[in-house]
Amino acid sequence: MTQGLLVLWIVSSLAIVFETRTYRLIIYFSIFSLITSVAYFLLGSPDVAMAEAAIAAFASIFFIICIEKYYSRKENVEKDSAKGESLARKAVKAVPALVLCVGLFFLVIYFIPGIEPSHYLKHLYLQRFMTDVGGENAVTAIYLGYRVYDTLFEALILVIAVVAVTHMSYSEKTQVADGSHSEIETSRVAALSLRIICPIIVAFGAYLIINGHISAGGGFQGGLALATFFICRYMVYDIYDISVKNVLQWEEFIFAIIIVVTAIAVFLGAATYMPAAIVPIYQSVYLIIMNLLIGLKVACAFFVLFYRYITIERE
Amino acid sequence: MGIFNTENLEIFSLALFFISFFGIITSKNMIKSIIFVMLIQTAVIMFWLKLGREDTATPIPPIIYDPALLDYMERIADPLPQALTLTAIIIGFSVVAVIITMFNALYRLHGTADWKKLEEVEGD
Amino acid sequence: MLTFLVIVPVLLAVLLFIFSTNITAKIISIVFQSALFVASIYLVMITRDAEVITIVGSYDDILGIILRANSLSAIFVMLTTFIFLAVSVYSYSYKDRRDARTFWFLMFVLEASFIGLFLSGDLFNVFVLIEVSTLVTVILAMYDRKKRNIFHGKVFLLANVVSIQFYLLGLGYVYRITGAMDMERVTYALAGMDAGNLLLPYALLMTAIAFKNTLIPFFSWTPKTNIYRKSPTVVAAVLSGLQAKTSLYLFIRFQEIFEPIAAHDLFLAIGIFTGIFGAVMAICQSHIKMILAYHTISQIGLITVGISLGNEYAYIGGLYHIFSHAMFKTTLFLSSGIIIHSYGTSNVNEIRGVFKRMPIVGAATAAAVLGIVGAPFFIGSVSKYFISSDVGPLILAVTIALSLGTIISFMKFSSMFFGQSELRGDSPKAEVCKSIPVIVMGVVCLAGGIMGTQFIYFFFRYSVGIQIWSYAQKSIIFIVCALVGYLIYKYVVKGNALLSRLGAVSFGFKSVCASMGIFLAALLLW
Amino acid sequence: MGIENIWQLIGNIIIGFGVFCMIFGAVSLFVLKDFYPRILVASKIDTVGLLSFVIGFAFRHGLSFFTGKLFIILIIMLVLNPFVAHILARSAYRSGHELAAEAEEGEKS
Repeated sequence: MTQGLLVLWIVSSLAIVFETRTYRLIIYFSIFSLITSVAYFLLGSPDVAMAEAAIAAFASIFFIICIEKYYSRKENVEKDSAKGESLARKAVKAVPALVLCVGLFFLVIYFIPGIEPSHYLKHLYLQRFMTDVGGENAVTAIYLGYRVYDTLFEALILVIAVVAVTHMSYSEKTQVADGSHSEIETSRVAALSLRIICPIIVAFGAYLIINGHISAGGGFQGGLALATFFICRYMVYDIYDISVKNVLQWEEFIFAIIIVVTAIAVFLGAATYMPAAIVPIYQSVYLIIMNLLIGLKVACAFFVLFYRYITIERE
Repeated sequence: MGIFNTENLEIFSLALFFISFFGIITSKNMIKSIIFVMLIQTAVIMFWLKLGREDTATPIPPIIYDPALLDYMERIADPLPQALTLTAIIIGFSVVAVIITMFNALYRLHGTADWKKLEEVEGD
Repeated sequence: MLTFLVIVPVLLAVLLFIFSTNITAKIISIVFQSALFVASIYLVMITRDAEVITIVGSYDDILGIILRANSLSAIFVMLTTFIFLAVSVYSYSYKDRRDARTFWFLMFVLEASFIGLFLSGDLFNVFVLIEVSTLVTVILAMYDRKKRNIFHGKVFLLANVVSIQFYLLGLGYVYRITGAMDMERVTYALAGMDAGNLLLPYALLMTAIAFKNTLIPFFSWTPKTNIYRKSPTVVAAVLSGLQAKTSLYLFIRFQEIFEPIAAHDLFLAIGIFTGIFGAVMAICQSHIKMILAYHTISQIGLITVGISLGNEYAYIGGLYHIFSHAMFKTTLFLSSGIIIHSYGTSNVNEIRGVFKRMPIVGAATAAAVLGIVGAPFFIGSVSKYFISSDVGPLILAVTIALSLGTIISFMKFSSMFFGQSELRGDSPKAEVCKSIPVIVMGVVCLAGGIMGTQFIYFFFRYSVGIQIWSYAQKSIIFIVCALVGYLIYKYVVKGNALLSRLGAVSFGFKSVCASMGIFLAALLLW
Repeated sequence: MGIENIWQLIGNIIIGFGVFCMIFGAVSLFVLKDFYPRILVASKIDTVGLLSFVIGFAFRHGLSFFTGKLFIILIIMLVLNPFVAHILARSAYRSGHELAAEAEEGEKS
């Protein structure tokens, strides 16, 4: 099965290269991401697989929201400039790029260093993380413990992205008023089934967040699940009753708390001042709190992003 | 395990890297370029995760619920690349979200997603 | 405690965003920038004796992230905080900025990411910070809603994302062959290795770094310069003065890490090429900011030449030129902001009589211009003197050609000091808040030239002497150059239609990416 | 033939039924030309095929923690699959996609 998986992986990426219709492009992209996340799982990294699957789902949603307004279903992507060109001419045009890429590919393969990989650091991490950071998930231990400095900036970049999206997509005359309904009546079936599904989604997100330090998952993946809840809510009730500005402020506020918590717990090394007996409890409390904060922050961020794209679509 | 062994995985991810690079160089449409940028990120991440394998068998996730697992150290996947790629995925998506917004604004201004036309309009 | 130097600006940025109003944001930012500047001076003082190392968290040093401040990075941190202080004083009187909170949020984050880049000792952390600074840069460059240039911002962002993937791939190979992320460990591990194994990671990493440096052969820099034109003055000043410096710093660091196989010759050639090309393009422009932006590229070429030459004097000269370039380029951008605001136009050919209208600001600007062209007793002359002090005739010719190009391009710029202007802008006098930083930095431009050796000793702990005779020789060469440049400007450049068409040359996203691939191939085959 | 083997056999038969449904569904996806019948078939693949897979695996595995997880998946799928099919058909209808037969009639008249 796994042999076929990688071949499918490459085939779906080639399909994206040769596809010209935008909708199919996005469908191929989703297929590609699905295969990718299964492959990640087979490579022993459930955390990354989960993140990739969730991210790909969100990305496809955003893409579809974006293009739905602008492209009719039958329109070709390359209708604009490549009209009337024969296939042979297109192929001839692509030859230099093809030569460059194939040449680079073989060059890189030729120069692949032939040294045995060093696994010293991995062994050290696996032996030490339980006493140093706590928890049972080594990925979370690195993510929130050893390399929390990177994680801070990664959270920051999400904040910046959200600020940028709100800043750039803002225009005064096309603001959608808070609390307005759309004209389209929502489907009863949809509302009912989402009402059944929503609690399960929230429970799943909460499970991922709270159990992030002892099993696969964590703040980010759980936060994405929580954000899905908001999207379901939008689909059920179709109301704009939440102010984007407030959510944005909440996100920043949570981020400030994250900085303060990490500054106290990691940069100042709070554990070194504690009696040895309570350190394990303190460590798991720290991991849970961090996962919770990151989860809430990510949920807020993706909610704002989704809302922004939706309001752009409505304009 | 045939194709799914360590060396081939590396070559596959490099192949995807240059396929998407080819796509970036040749694609005429902006949405396609954005998708290829996401693909090239995926290729790099696959390459990173491949670094975590020590032998060719399917690795165990680095979740040590039982200390006895540590005896099979070489079968456990490397946690460091996983943590790093988690960071890289989120960063990549944040940037892509901003790029999608820019695409939206551009499309509203000029009504086209074609690189050539946009360069004619904007390239002064 | 280096961590807090990076984290505190971020925390303050977030708190400002949540709680403050527009006016308090300005005041708090000035106060805080001063405090940060003082802290960075303290950092410079303590790193003169020993390297300062902070391990983030109380973990073992091989497992955690390490921040390092040596004397070089401390200087860069001080430069960053100084320029940000100047910029925040400068923009105190801005009235049209409705959403100052977001603006200052982004500025603080940008500053934090720059400081983090200079202090970082971890290769993956460098990646994260590069991404932060790139994203913030793009958003700031498109900050003004009315006249932003989304297309070029998007090209810039996409090209940067593609280039950073090369970095990550190379970093993967580094991790595979050394099993470490920390710069010093990697350096140590790579030192004993076979050159053939290092080539691929080196080529991949340097492709990304050279792209950030706008060094890639041909035209990767055009989107960047196109961003400058429509971005706010303050942002353009910071980008040109500091953004280029972070990538140059990374360039120096990576050449050190990969010392066994560093391709100095290739980068020497590329530096020469970039320098000359940037100068030619600068000559072709007529927009003030575009002249300055292209000029930055030619200066980066010069600095790369100095660093890659491999002799000690040129190296020190290159480092000093980074400092001096940050000084005069920021001054020029800020003062051009004042001038554009005062005259209401940005076309150099229309602005005349700056000295008469704003004597003090005009003098400071003139000091910066004299510094940039390398006039005697100004800051640029010292660094150019060191770069060309101990080199063969070819490099000497190149440096002379470069300063000739600089002089020609600034003939156009400096013609606006004199003469009579028909334009009457809305506010004829420069505001105080805006002129203070310009004047201070103009003074630094003069002081850095007169006391060049003392500055170099203070910064790099490296005592060098300037020989009066050869300095005088260089001064004579400069004067000859100035005369020749004036003649060329008067009879060749002025009103040349071909040149202005050349100046409009611009290259798209796809060719930028393709040039990245070609550069990678060139590095591999070198 | 022990009791476990019988469970295994029943599980295999149910899984075989699921495979049958999926293959025929996939074939008819290509055979049918119109959009709405395709949605019908696709939802059949999702619901019947997948559900019989899950139930078959539950039989094969016997009563354990694993089966509990399978049943949660089963419940979620039971709610979600018809919902997805419904949304697809509804939005196609709302955006003006007509049935092929109706469209032909409209052209005739």
